Amino acid sequence: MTAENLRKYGVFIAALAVACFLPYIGISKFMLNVIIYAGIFSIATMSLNIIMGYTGQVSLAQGAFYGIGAYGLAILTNKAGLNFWMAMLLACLITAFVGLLIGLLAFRTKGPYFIIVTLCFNFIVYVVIKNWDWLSGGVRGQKITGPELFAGREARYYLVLGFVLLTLFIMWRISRSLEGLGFMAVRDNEPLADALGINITYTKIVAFMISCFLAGLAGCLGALHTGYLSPTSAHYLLSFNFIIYLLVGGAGTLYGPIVGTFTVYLALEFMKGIGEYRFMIFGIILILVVIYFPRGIVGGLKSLWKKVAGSRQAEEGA
Amino acid sequence: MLDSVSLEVMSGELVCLLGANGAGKSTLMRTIAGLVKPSGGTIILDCEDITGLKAERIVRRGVALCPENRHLFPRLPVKKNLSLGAYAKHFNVKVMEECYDFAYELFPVLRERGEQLAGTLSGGEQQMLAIARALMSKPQLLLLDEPSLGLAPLVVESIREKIVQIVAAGTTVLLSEQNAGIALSISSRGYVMESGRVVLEGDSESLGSDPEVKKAYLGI
Amino acid sequence: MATRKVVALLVVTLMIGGLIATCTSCGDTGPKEVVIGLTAPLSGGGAQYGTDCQRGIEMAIEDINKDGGVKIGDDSYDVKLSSLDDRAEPEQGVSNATRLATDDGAKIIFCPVATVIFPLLDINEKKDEEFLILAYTSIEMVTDEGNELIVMPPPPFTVYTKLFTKLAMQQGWTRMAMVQTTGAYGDAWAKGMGLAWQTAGGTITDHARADYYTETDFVPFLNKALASSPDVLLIGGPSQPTALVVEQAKSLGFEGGFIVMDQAKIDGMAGQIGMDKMENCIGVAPVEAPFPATPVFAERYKKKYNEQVTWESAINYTAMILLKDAMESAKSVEDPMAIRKAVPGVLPMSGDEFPVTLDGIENKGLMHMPSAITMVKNGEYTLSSDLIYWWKEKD
Amino acid sequence: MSYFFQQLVNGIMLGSVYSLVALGLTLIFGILGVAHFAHGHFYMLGAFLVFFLSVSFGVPYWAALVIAVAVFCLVGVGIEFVYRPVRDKSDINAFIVAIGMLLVIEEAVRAVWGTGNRRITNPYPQVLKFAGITLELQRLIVIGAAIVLIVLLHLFIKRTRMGSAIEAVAQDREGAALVGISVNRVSILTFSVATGLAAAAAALAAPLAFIAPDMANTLVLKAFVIIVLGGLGSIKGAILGGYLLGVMEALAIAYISPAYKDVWAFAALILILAIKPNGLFGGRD
Repeated sequence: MTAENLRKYGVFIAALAVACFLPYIGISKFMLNVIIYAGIFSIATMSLNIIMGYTGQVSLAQGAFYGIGAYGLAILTNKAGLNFWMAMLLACLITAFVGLLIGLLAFRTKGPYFIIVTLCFNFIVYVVIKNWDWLSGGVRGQKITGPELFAGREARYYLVLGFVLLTLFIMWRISRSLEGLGFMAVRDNEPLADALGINITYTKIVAFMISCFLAGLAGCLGALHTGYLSPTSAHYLLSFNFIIYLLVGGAGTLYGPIVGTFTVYLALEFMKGIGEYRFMIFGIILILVVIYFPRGIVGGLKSLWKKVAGSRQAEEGA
Repeated sequence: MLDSVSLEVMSGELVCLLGANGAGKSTLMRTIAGLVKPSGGTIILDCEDITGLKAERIVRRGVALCPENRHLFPRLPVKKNLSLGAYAKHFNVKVMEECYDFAYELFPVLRERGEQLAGTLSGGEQQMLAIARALMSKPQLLLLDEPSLGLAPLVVESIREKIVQIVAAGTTVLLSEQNAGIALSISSRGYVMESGRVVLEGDSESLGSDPEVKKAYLGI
Repeated sequence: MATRKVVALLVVTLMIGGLIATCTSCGDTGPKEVVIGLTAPLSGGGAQYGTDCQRGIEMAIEDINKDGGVKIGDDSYDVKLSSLDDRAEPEQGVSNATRLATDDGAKIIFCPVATVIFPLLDINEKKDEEFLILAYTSIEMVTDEGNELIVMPPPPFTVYTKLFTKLAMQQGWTRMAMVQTTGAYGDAWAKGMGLAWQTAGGTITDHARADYYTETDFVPFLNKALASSPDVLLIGGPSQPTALVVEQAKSLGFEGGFIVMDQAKIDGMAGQIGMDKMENCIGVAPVEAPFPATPVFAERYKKKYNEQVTWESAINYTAMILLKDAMESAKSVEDPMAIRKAVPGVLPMSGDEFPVTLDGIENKGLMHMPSAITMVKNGEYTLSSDLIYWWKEKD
Repeated sequence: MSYFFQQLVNGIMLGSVYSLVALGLTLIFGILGVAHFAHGHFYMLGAFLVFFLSVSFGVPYWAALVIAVAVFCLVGVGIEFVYRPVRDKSDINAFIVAIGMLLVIEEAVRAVWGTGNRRITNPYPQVLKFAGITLELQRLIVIGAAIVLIVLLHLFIKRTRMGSAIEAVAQDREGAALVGISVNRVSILTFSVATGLAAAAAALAAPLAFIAPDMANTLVLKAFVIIVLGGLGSIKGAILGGYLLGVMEALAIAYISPAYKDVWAFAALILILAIKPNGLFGGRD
């Protein structure tokens, strides 16, 4: 293994090793709970990364798709009586299908219009879930019972860890595939991508559907972990959260979504001790980060590393 | 993008700037007008250093740019566009009237179109409005960036005449053109730019007979 | 730019560092402690309601600690309240309760919103994380699921539906429109009230429910309900928005009566909009009227919080004292099941120390607390001192 | 029929507030291309300032209104400086700055005034009855004052030098710089006017309902819907869109379903944008 590879994979392997034994190094139940949520949200943030980071379309509907996944699972298991895993797969597919329908409408618009259309969609989903008592249980919400195997918190932790790794792998494959290059071409220069023969709308929709599928997956896991679902799971504030996680971590980077989610979510949880003031401080931090570090933590570290490596090379060359 | 460009324009002169697309003509114009901050070098107007001043200060000093893409206010009427042209100068009503008169005399069609929205004018009319708007601030130096771009030959010819009239009325003009034939036919001196540098300079006649220029810009 | 960036980075790091430092330092361990949890709406339309509950518990805890805490054998435990805001949203409530149970180790969690209590019933019997729910709601359904770790002190709302109907019909009102709050509580109430109303021969003219926790202007809803020309409106949710509903209905020229669901308190509403606007409101009597011990409590309360005492504070205060007695009688602060089982043994609770009376408890957790109703007539509370021992009339 | 007119008046009342808030947003978007998501929070803050002045200090209502508007014109200047570093960056950066700002404001208000609902005493609770319509005088004042403010704004933009500068910058920022308009100054002015308008709307409408730290969350969403519907940056679009949405909402409560009252606007918007991707009234792209 070369030094370059060691730098590249060393951190990852170390993190993975820690992650594998996390429940057994004496952390509290509460801490484990928080980490499970952070894992689930980082899947959602990774899903946002596909459409926003790689394809350049800022979607404010990720919270809605998270909710559709969760409610899909709940309805399929509770109302239709489906097997849990089957229901989970179907719920994700349904989410992707809704993504297709919304994508067909929304991708007719661009830039700020697209942001607002997706936000409106999220709002509609929230209000519908809140009021459609028969299907969603309305404000009361509904219960979700997972398989017996995942009744324990530790088991759910490993389940989520597995899905985080799977999603990470998918992201890695996408960023290196032809489709992924197509996504980025659309992000960087739409007219040029068009000229190169990339079907813009098709590319956006494919990216959106993958993104929705993963957001739905995160929703399913969230519902399973909480054991209870209410309209808050589809709130547009969730979408805001995912965007904040992504921007703090670094949009368009592989590890950015995970780093951002864990940093922000854990920090906010730890700061719960000082009450709601934490949001005030968080707000100021957010503004400073966006102004001075627009590429997020991972993006910032990357350029820092490049600078260091660059100067070292220059020294060696001289 | 610009690299050691040196050029000067004397008062009352019409100087042209030639060069292919992307040679740096527009950038040069925008730098003089204060839209782009230069990383080095100096711009001197009437013995005063105006380097790095903001665009609004430069207009007040008497340099007006009529930009390549016109940058009119499409959803405002023609007359409003003109009055905004004098925004920097705080003219009183009498001077404003003189300015309107001068603009309408030069381009009578603008008087007819006074209440029409600028965005609904034809391409040629829009170009006229853009030039007229730049003249509203009574500039000492008018920078004209590609006024003939995308216009029909007849319109181009009329614009050419108007430029001559503007110079005759006492305004110094720096004209940037891809269409070297027209530019050289009315200017007294010229510069040729290539990839951000001035590669040739001289009076218009000698430039017009230069074999390189002929080959590259006159298509002969 | 570079220096600015460094400064910004410094500021950010300092802020985060400072925060984490303050948070880790507050986790010091003092004498033995028992943590009581509360998940309630502490912001939005239900904030006042949630805060009233919280204050009752707080006052009880103060009294308990002044008295030497919870005494079990030779040990004594200081009581500490840990409250979290759930905005009356079930999922937030579940996450709060999990947090209170696992992180703070709370074995008793107070919750005053039915919509949130229902999901809590699904998690409070989970092994090693059990907690006793002190359900401050009048929706009897929460005890129907056979959950063994629930105590519900207020009278079930079904006590009121028939009484309210009778009182309203006596005024000659027969047409009712419903503009109550959304959610499990509001829906159950509307259903129960509708049944009682129709059984007594009344008609329901319109149903326009609104979310009392988030709406700020009820005029469009009221216009819809009033268009059906009702004699009386069923309204209710937290007191504060309910008061606004009465005020707005009167400003729209409505001259009929109001049946106020029991979450909203007539005296609390009068405090908001003035007694003169409360004319023709039928609802739960002011807490001070039926219970002789309450005025003393009310005075202490007023001194401490500079606000009028409410049922929420009075009942939650009594419930907290009840739980303390139960803990001592069960000789455990750790085992919610033992605490629950000790509750019947310490009842009844009545006398000068208690602002309200708790007479008994049924097997499912429903407690016996007498109540009283009132109707505002000529600026006066009528009927308000007649206690209703509802469980004695149960069939 | 009188029921229809009653709800229509309700809708116009709502629409007046929507229009005033949306106007500010559309001005800001037109000038800077910034999605100023914290705009609603300044509306909320305006309501709390009026509450503070009139309830805690006993300042008369109209004086409190004028003070609030004046204060918020100054606050607007401050907002501009927060946005300046991200002005020419991507849409989402400004959006995040806005989120940061609104978190700070909301928590600050919670810290000062608590989390519960508050009320400003209705200065004109007199009830008017005409043609079968019943409404409080204050509602009529909201409708009238909104019209006055909209006319004043129109005159300001069409008749004054500064107003033309705003329009010029909105339509072509580079062109404006070339004729000697200071884009920075215009952008400060715009934020000042927009924030002042929001404060005015808040001061007018706040006595009619509760004020709370989260009162403006849906309002700002709706204001965005309105300006997108009307074409981003279009003043006419914002005014018409505001009244249209208000009336639509009131009629939806009356004739379709109160529970879904907030949905129709958003659904209509998605459909309209799918057919006309640049909004009903065109607007800049």
